[in-house]
Formats: sequence, structure tokens, C-alpha cells
Amino acid sequence: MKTTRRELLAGAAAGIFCPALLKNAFAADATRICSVLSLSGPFSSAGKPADLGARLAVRALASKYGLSAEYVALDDEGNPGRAMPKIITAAQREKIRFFSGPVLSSVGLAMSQAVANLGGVYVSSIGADEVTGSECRKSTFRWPVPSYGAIQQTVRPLIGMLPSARRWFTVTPSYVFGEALLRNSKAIFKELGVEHVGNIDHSLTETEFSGHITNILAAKPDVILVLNFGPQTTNFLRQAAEFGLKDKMKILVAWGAGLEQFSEIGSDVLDGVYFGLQYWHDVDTPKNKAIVELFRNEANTLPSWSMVNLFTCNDLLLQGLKKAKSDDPQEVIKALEGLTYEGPTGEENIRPFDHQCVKEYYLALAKPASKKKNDADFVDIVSSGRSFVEQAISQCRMT
Amino acid sequence: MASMLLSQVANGVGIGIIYFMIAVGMSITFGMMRFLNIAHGGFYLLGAYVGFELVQQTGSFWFALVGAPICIGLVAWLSEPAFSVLYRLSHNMQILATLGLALVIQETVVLVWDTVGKHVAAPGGLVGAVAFGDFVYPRYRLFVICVGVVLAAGLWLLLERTNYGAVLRAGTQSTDDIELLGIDIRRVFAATFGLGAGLAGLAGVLAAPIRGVEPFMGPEALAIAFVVVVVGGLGSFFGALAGGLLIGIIQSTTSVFWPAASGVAMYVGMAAIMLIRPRGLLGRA
Amino acid sequence: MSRYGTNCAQSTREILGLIATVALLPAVLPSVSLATECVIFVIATLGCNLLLGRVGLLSFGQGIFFGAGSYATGLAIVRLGAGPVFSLSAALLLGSMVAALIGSLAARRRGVYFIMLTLAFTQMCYFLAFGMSGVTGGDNGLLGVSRPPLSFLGTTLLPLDSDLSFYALCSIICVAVYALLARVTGSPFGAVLVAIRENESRTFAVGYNPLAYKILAFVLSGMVTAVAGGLYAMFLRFVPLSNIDISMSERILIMTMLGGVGSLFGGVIGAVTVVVLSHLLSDLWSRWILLLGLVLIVVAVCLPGGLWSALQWIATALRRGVIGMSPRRAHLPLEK
Amino acid sequence: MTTESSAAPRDVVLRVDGLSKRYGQFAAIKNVSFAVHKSTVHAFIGPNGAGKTTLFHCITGILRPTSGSITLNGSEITHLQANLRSRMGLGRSFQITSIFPALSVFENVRLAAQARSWLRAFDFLSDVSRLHKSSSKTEELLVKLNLQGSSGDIAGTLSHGQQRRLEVAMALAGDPSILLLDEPTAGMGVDDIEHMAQLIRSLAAEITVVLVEHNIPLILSVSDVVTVMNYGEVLTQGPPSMVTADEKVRERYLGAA
Repeated sequence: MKTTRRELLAGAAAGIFCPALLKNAFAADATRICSVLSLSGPFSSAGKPADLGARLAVRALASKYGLSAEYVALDDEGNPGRAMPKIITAAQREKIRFFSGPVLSSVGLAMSQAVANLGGVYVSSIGADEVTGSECRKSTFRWPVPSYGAIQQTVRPLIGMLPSARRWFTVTPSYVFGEALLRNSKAIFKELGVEHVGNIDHSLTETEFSGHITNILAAKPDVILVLNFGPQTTNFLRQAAEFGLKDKMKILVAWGAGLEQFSEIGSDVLDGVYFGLQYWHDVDTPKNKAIVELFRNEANTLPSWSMVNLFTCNDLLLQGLKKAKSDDPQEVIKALEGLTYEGPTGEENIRPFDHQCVKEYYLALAKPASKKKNDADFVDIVSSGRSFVEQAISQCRMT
Repeated sequence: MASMLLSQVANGVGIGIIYFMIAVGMSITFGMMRFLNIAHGGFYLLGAYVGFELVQQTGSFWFALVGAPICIGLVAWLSEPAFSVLYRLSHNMQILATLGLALVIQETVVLVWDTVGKHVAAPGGLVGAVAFGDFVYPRYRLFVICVGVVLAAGLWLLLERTNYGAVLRAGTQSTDDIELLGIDIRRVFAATFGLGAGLAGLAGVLAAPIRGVEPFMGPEALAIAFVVVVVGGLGSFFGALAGGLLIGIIQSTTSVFWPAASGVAMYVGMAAIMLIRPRGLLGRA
Repeated sequence: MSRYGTNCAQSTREILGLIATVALLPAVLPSVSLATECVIFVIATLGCNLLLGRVGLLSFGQGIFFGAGSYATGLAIVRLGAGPVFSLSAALLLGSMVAALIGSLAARRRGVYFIMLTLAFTQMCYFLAFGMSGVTGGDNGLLGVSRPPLSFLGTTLLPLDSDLSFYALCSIICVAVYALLARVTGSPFGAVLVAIRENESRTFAVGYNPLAYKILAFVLSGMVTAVAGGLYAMFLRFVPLSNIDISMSERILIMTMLGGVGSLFGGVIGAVTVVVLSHLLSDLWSRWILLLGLVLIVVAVCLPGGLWSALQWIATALRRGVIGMSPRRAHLPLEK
Repeated sequence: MTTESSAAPRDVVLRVDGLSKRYGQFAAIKNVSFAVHKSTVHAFIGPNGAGKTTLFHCITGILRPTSGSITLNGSEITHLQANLRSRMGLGRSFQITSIFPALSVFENVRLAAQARSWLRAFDFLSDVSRLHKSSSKTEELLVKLNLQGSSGDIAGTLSHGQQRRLEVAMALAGDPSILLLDEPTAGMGVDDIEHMAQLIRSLAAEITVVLVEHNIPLILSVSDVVTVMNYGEVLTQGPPSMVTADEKVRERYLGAA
């Protein structure tokens, strides 16, 4: 015990000083790109692949663009309260100005504010409307399609494909993002004259949906629109399959998490469910082919949405640095505004007025295990398109 | 409305039976050893993962259903002497130590199986739902209820009709008396600990096809076990059964009347019960 | 001298030690913000120590007070444009009211039942903060909390925008809270709190009403913890929902118990250790929580007095080594 | 309110009227009445389960009686909380030693003395060492109970006899007008018992003492009045000489004595 205790203290003392010294030692002229991700805690299932994508982008693309950049991963522990001090410290200690991430929208909104305060640039990987809406900022950009486009590109085409399905039921997690998805869906229901026969608000910590499913069965809808995401969607689909919902109605998951989620759920449960997707590895674009190739060679894996999301966020930061020919955040912001680039979903561009990237959103249909061409061939893309809030009705007022 | 309520009650029973299995071990361990085990959720977690692994290796859910709980129970039984160090600590320190252990178990699971959740399919014969008129219920959940009922009956027989059960019941009253009878109390402790852990492991396997398997499901199981144990009465077998079913039904019925509150309803229920009946529903005065 | 009643000389020594620690932290640690976080959590552990160390109440409700303080301060700044004194007073007030309410219900039960009640209240308050998203921002958090300068009659005394000046404010409050709580522990009131921990029914028979004392201890603890929460809101410049959830309670408890509850200074050690180590370890290895878990087990089993008792043990050993004799009987505050 | 017939002589300190405590069908005490006079030693004896301790708990406020009334120094206290009774001058010791084991002997007694002034007891800013009044009171009591030598010791480390004395010191620290001692000599050695007997006698000069005891010789030597209880009822009461002469008592309780 005695020695352990002393060693512990000595180790702690050494631990306090060493990283600071080490970091200072090679604080050369490399630009640091910091991705804030949930590497521990309940959301690390999305954080770990994101980390892979973020890392790969800096490793593979920096030299290609002729930049000297270094990747720094910051663990937000799935908790904005824990993430912010780390970001502030990283900015102070290591002079980091370029940020991307995270997994959770609550972390992302706070990050957007924090990075603005410390005079950096932030490319966001979250879907909350506020990032390029009411909380938009000069220093914040965002790659993924927010809730508006996600609903426009899933609910609208599916209503077109299933003209006889007139009764829709929604399942919403009761918090800001879920409510935004629901608001957008209701607008479309109203516009197209579809009957909204019921909605279930459930808490963000819900894992047991059997009670809700009984309610859904009682309402006899034609389509269930699932507006939650991640592990909750997984649980919901599993339990819906258990109750035989899939035989009685269609299920649409507006905000699908992609490949990792599909392999976790398995094709027997997935079969016949519609998913809205930000990215799919089979999409035929030049950039995507290069990405699939890169991930296969460098990480021996197929790229998933979590990976490519962060990969692209960091790619954008690097492209901004390259175009600005400077690591002054103000220059980089100028370089990114209005940028048109080759993106994973085709040619994409960044709108100057709200810093939102304009890209595709996909509607996919999961297929049975028997029809899969390979292990990862879970879905077929059935439609795709781009929908974004017009400048006239945008809540973004950038100062 | 009535049939809706009925089906929610049926759902509640299905969930409640699993809650009972998680909680009963914790309750007995506390009643006998005065040991407050925050790491109890870890047995549930390990049960689910060992079950997953056994399904992967053997391809049979049935094998996992039997094998995983035995595996968890054995490990707990063998490692009980290590846990006994904690019995003499104050409750506060037990909480600190077992909180640490729960974190260690969770992170070890992440190291071994990674953070992405796993899928365990229900066995072939139990896929799908049965319909009784308007009322639909999944076959697999019916099976879970049956297992739960058989298990509860078996446990009851064990407690009421066997020597070990008599010792166990006496032990939750006073361990001194058992020692006076010349019974080696440490062996009783180890067996009890192993039994409780095995039951939590069984709950983990049974819940896997419904809830999936992921590394962060321990704390939720723990929170539920805690609530069930306190509502039912610490150290009481029937308390755990009544508490489990009650919490399951509360959760499931609030999801009809006030869906957003179903997560917090059990805590409100617990606080109310504790302020009215300090020792829980069936706790000793 | 009893080892529970802190006498004046001892508490003066501890306060000097705290001032030295607070002055050294920004120099020793890699950044001022890390030091600020340490000092804020020191305040929170002091509040927890009062309940856990003195009265022996292990409360999972500290996160409620912390969160209530955060929201009170955050809302005062965002909605009312108030200054730091008013905003932190709002935290103090809300914290003490919430603590009085929760204390008066939970303190009626003892042991495991008490713990479970505090846990239940934490869940309910989390749900409340989550549900009142119009006020608290819900899961998105309360954004746009600024750090208004400390001013008096229109003249700015201390601008809090810079990290160092904000650190100074936190440090001053931290030392003041420590001095206050040291007084409380050494007071007749503090003596009754310890008596309740030792033997509640005897305390009752001797003529005290334990419930009243427990509620008052709750109020004091709630006030202190809420001020820490308020400072944290200003530090982060926003209030995350996680400030009020169960993990916050757990974090404050872990810091307090790791440091040791035998002395108020234990909390200082615990908070600094956990904040600094979690920063450094999480940078190095994303499974660092495994190590934290191991540390908790080791401390609970081998060092029930926490790191504070280990330090005392080392200090005594050194003194013995230097002087060659034992000037005072070393006590390792072992658990009964 | 007590009836007119029980109009008390001036020197009655504690009056119990028709007190009963039932648990469902079972009555732990039935219709017990008695009066304790000032500066006397009043002892309760009876076999185990006779209801002595229940009676004690009802008087001190740990239990609520089912019916009947308790009057202390002329004011009714039947439904008062235990801590308030203590402030009204009712001191007690416990059958199973109840002290603050981890605190010093001095601190144990000082805490009890401090409770006398309830404003002081809520004082959370001044230092304990500045409480001169309760400190001097404590020192006085430690001398009285022959504990001055172990003033700084941790109470939990004292011998059993010392702990029993410490309990009495704590009970006296509240300046009680009446002191209830629940088996003060339980588990004590012969020498300690003699000390305790002397102490009780000396106390009776200033205050009133009520005690429950099993040690018959002690009771006979120290008490002025003895109440004999059986099955929750008062069997008989009177001076020791009268009680020992009573046939019923000899038969039921004193046995061959």
C-alpha cells in the first residue's frame, strides 16, 4: 500500500506536467484540427466511428492539400457540461482554433457559442435546426441536412409512393430536435391532406416501447413515422417487430443512423422499413468512390454515416485552410462562405447567408436478408433530393 | 379504453417479471449481508453479453439462456470471498467501492465487445405475436412471463421448502442466529450472492431480444432494481416480486395517459410509497 | 481536542493551505480554465462534505442544488441582464429554497431509504428541468450566459471577461465559503450535526430536534452548492441540462468521498484530483473511466478516510522521520 | 385535562393518569396511574414484559400512549415531542447504553448541556470553545460522576460501567427536575453498582429520580416508593418495606426472597 500510494502521487504530479511539456515540445507550425466526440459514455457507439473518419480526413487529406495539420480528438463524455471546459482548456493551452463535431446536438449548440467566443472556426456535424437557424453564427458551418430537409426528403416522397396510405402516426422524443422534426412533418401532412392520427411523445431515456406500441395498434395507422434516433430507434424497431407491427403498416425512420445501426439491428427486423439517410456508401459519385476506396485501404472498413460526417467536416476545414492560404480563422471563414466543392453526395456548396452546406438527403428501403448482395447491403436508395429553408423564411440573422 | 388498459397491464407484467429477476438478488444480498451492491447492474450486463457470445458460438438461444446465468452465478459464487471484504465497510464506502466496480465492469465490456450494440434474435419458434381478438401480444414476451412465473414459484419453493431456504430466511433476520446453529455463514453468503447474480444474468439474457445488448445498460438496470427493492421492501422476496410487477405496470400505464412522464413515474411512485410506508410494501417493520 | 471539532488554529492553517493551493493552481495547471473548474468543484464538495462528513447523510441530491444554482444565475443574466452579485444571490436563494423543500422530505428517512429518496428527487428535478424547456432550454441547454462585470454604482470593479479575473472571483468565493463552513463545523450547531451522525435517537433524547438540524444542514449545503452551480454557469457561459442530472450528483459525491470526509480540506483534494485527472486521462485513453473505477475501489477498501487521510499519514511519517520521535499521536481516521 | 379528583398536592413532579398502550389486541400497559413526588426516588420493578420499559417510553415521548395523560410539573405533556420534554426538565438514560461513541467524554456531556439553551444550539458561527456556561457545567458533572480523569477519551473506549455513568451525566446535563433511569446498573460490576447506589442517593437530595431496575437489593436500599408491575398493570405500590411484605408480590415476583 505504502509504495502504491506514493507512486500514485508521483504519477499524478508527473501527469500534470508532462502533457503540457510534450505538447509544447512539438508545437511547431502544424495547424491543429480538433474534433469533439463522445469517446466514452453512452454515446460512444457513434463517437468511435466518427473519430475514425475525423482522423482519416486529417491524415489523408492534409498532405494532399499541401497543408501541415495535426488531428486532436477531444472526448466530450456525452455531456456538454464536461465538453465545454475541455474545449476552453484546449483553446487556451494548445491554441486550437479549428473545431468539428460532435455527436450530440446539445454539445454542438454550446460548442458553436464557445468557438465563436474564442475566435475560431467550427464545422458542425449535428442536425439541430438552430445551428444554421436561430443560433447561427459567423464562425459556424454545418455539413449535414437539418430536420427540415430530412422530413422534406422522406415524408413527401413516401406519401407520393404510397398514395393509399392516408393515416400517419408519429413517434417523437420530447425534446427540441424531435419537436422540430414533428413540426416539419405536420406541415407536410397538412399540405398534402394526409391524416395525422396520433403522436407519442416519449422521454429521451425511454427504452421500453411496448406500452406505446399498444397505443399505436389501437390507432390503426397506415404509416408510423419514427422521429427518434440512435439507440431509441433500434429499440423501437426491435419491439415493433416483436408486436408484428411491420405486417400491418409501413414504418419510416426519418433520421436513420446508417450502417452501424443496420448491422446492430439485423436484416430480419429491418426488412421493409424505410429510412432517411444522410449518406450511403453505395452512392455513385466521384468523391464517394474515393472515400470508400480510402476507408478500405486505410481502415479496412466500409465508411458509415458517422465516419463520413466527421470526415467531411474536417475536409471542409482543410479546404478552407487551403483556399485561405492562412490559418487566420477570419480568412478561413471567408474562404468557406459560398464554397462549391466535390462532396460525398455529389457537387455540394455552402450557402453564404446561413453557412449551411447544400447536399442530398436519401430515402432508402431495407431489403430482406435473402436479397442482400453482401453483408453491408442492407438498403436500396429509392429517392433523393435537396431541400433547405429559403433565406426569406430562415431564422438566421448573422451579425 | 378498458381493453387498452388491460393490454398495458399485460405489458407491465411482462416488463415487471424481468425487473423482479434483476431486483431479487440485490434485495436478498442486502437483507442478508447488509451489502449494498451498486455493481448489481453489472451482472445483468454481463449476462446479456455472455448470452450474446454463447448464441454466436453455439447458434442456440436455448443454450445461452441456460448457460449464461449459470456462468454468471458461478463467477459470482467463486468471487464472493473477494466481495466479503466489502461487507464490513460502511454503506457509504460500499456504495463508493461498488460504484467503482460497476464502472470497471462497463468499461471492460467496452474493451472486449466494443461500444456498438449487439443483436440477439429471439429463437425461431417465438418470433411474432399472438392475437386474442383485438389484443396482440408478442410470443416471446409470453415466454418471458412463463419463465418468470416458473422461476418465482421455484424460488418460493426453494425458500419455503428447503433447508437452504430456511437458513436464508433466518439469515435476513439475523445472521448471528445462523452461526449459533453451527452453519458456516460464509458458504450461505457465497451461495446467496451467486444465486442473486445468476438471476440478474438470466434477466440480461431474457431481455436481450427485446432491448438489445449494449455496454451502457447497467445503470438503467441498477436504477430499476433499486426502485423495485425499495418499493417492495429491502430483503423481502415477495416485496421484490410485488415491486417489480408494480413498477412495470406503472411504467406501462403512464405511457398511455402521460407518455412523456413514463420515465419519471416510477420515481414519483417510489417517493410517494416511501413517504407513506417507510419500509416499502412488504418490508419488515 | 476532539478530532471532529475543528479548532481555530487548525482551521486557520487549513484556510492558509487553501489560499496557497488556489494561488498555485493556475501556475501549476496547463490552463486557467482548468484551475477555475477545480475551484468551482471545490466549492461544490464543501457543500457535500457538510452533509456527508458532518451529518453522515449521503445525498444523491447535490446535483439538484448545483443545477438550480446554474439555472438561477443563468436566467438572471440572460433574462434580466443582472450583474454577478444579483445572479449569484439568486442562485443562493433558489438553492436554499429547493434544499429546504427536499431536505424536509428526505431527511425524515434514514440510511438506504434516505439515499433512495434523494435519488428519486434528482430524477424528478431532472425531468422538471427537461420538461420546462421554455425556461431552461431543455436538452439544448440555456445558451448565451455572459459574464457581466462586477460593478458598484456604475463603476466597474472587476471585469470578469478575462479568465484570470473570473478565476480570482471564484477563488475569493471559494475561500470565503471554506472559512464560513469551517466556522460552522466548529460551532455549537456543527457539534449537534456530528452528534446526529453518531447517535440520532440520543440527540433527540438530549433535547435537540434532529430533523430541524438536518434541514438546516441541507439548506446550508444547498446554498453553497448552488453558488458553485451559478459560477459554473458563468464559467461555461451556458447551462447544460447535465448540470442537474444524476451524473452531476455522482461526480460531486465521488470527489467528496475520494478526498475524504474527515476534514473539509479532503474535499479540496478530492475535487482537484478528479478534475485534473479526468482532463488528463481522458486525453490519453478514452477508457480512462476504468482507471477511475479502480481508484474508487482501492480508496473505499484501503483508505476509507480518503486521500486526505493518506496525506496526513504521510505528513506524520515525515515528521517522525525528521524529528525522530512522534510529537503527537497520528490518527488514521478509520471508519468505525 | 385531568379530573378534579386528581388535584395534585403541590409537590407532585410527575403524574400519570390511566395510561394505556395497546398494540392491536395486546395491551402493553393497562390503565396505569401513579404520582411521583418531589425529591423522592421512585422505583419500578416487575418481571420482564411487565410493561416497565413501555411505560418509560411513553413518559419520555418515544412512544405515544393509546389513552391516558402524563403531567410534568403541572403541565400536560402527553403528546409533546421527546426533545421538548427534555427541555422541560425530563432527563433520561437508556436501557441499552446510548452515547456518542466517537466523541470525547467531555463532548458527550457538553452536547447535552448545550441543548439547554436552544438559541445557542442553533448558533452556527461562534466557536464551541467559547461556550463557557456549558463547559463549566460539563466539568462539574464529570467530577460528580467521577469521570474527570477520562474527560478527553473517546467515549466508545470507556468501560461499561463508565459508559453507564456517562449516560447519567448526559441526562443530568440538561438540568432535569426529574431523572428517569432505565436499568442504570445493567451489566455493571459489584463496585460500580455501589457507586451508582451512592450517586442515586445523592441525587435525590436535589432532584426527583424514577428508575426501572432488576437489582432488588439496590432498589430496596435507595428508593422511597416502589411500584410493582405485572402484565402491564400496577400490582401494588408503596414504601419498600410495605412492598416486600405484600403477599402477592412475594409470590409473583420476589419468589423465594
